[in-house]
Amino acid sequence: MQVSVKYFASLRELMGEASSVIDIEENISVSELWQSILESKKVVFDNVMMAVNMEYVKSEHQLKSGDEVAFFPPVTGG
Amino acid sequence: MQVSVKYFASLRELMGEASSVIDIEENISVSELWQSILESKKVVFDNVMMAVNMEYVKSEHQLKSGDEVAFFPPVTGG
Amino acid sequence: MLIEIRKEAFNAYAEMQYYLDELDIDGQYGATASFVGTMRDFNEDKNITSLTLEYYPGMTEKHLETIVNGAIEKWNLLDVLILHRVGKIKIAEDIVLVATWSAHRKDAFESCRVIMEQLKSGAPFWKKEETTTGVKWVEKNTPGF
Amino acid sequence: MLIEIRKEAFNAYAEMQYYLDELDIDGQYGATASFVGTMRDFNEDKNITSLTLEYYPGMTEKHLETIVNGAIEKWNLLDVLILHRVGKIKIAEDIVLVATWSAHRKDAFESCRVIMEQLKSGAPFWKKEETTTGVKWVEKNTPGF
Repeated sequence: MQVSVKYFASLRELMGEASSVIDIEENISVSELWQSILESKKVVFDNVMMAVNMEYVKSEHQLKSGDEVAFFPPVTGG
Repeated sequence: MQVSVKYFASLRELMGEASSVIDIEENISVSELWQSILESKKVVFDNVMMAVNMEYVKSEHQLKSGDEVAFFPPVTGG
Repeated sequence: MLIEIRKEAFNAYAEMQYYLDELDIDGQYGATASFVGTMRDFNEDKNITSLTLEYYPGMTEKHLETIVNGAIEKWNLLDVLILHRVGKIKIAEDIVLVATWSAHRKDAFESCRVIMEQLKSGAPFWKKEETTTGVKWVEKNTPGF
Repeated sequence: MLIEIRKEAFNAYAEMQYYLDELDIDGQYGATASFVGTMRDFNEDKNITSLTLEYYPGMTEKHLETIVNGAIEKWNLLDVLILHRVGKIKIAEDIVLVATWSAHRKDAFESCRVIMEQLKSGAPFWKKEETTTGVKWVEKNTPGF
């Protein structure tokens, strides 16, 4: 199945892309996806925040086909 | 000696005057003045606030000649 | 710092803008907290038609200054503005404006609220409500905490 | 309730007035608390020349709506306004405005501060500072309490 992945701010710059569509296996969690991205990109990044379909989720959140998954650094608005 | 006395709001209406100049003996406190005013006016009034020369004072504050003494109900601004 | 008693209606946001335009703190202030108290048409279940605010000329300004000086000692503030209306006030007119400017939001938020509470509990102002059933002095303010 | 992301500079007090003029709460609101966050020329001892604010279109608005709905459940509020700037921001330009309207000041003060803190800790915005010595993403916000 496929999910779309978005990166923001310093993480977008680190990844060298704002978004991509990734093929994943079924029954994987958002943190498993994150680990596999870090490994394939050969990067490290602490304190990531994770959202699925524009809502914050826990790291064990199970992904579904077509999900919009976002990874970003701690927010600094206001 | 003399002090000037001011009343505000509901207390001004109760006293029927906004201010008066009162002869007092030396070494009396602001609360002693207040008690003597209540007795001479034959009125009762709870929760009075007291200021001398435009600053809040404790009830035992000693008055001096020429002081501006103010009595008023709890404040309700803002 | 500006503390003013106003006898005429004022517009709180226009006043904040006028005041800010004259301040020379651009680049320094990151946080502005403000509170505006406005005339309602009800209080404790009564229908209010208008309000008259009395004050103690001299002491009121002096007491507000003491409050602001206390806030300046406690928090890092760049400026403070207080406007307070007196006289006859109509529904939806602004009664009080308290604004504080600081580099950081903690100082602005905390000082604005504390100044407002100290104003309500200590500044010599008295409200007389004209209601549909008569005229009455307000005896106490609504709790702020 | 209005939540808006702004790509152009705005004037916080003019915006509050425009918004209030369209509300039909005259006589009901007695308390308005507001916070304005403004661009400073310094942060953690660095000299800042400009700031670029990035956001997550869609999620940012949705998250702010969740914050406001939480506040409406917790406090008695008549209305809430949030404006947040994105894009390139110059010194002394307003970044964020949070305003809450209520009958009483406790609800207005508390909700305004909590909305602002929740915005700072959770709303997807990121600041990149252009300083005299280079460009750097801000890593964390100043504590609010």
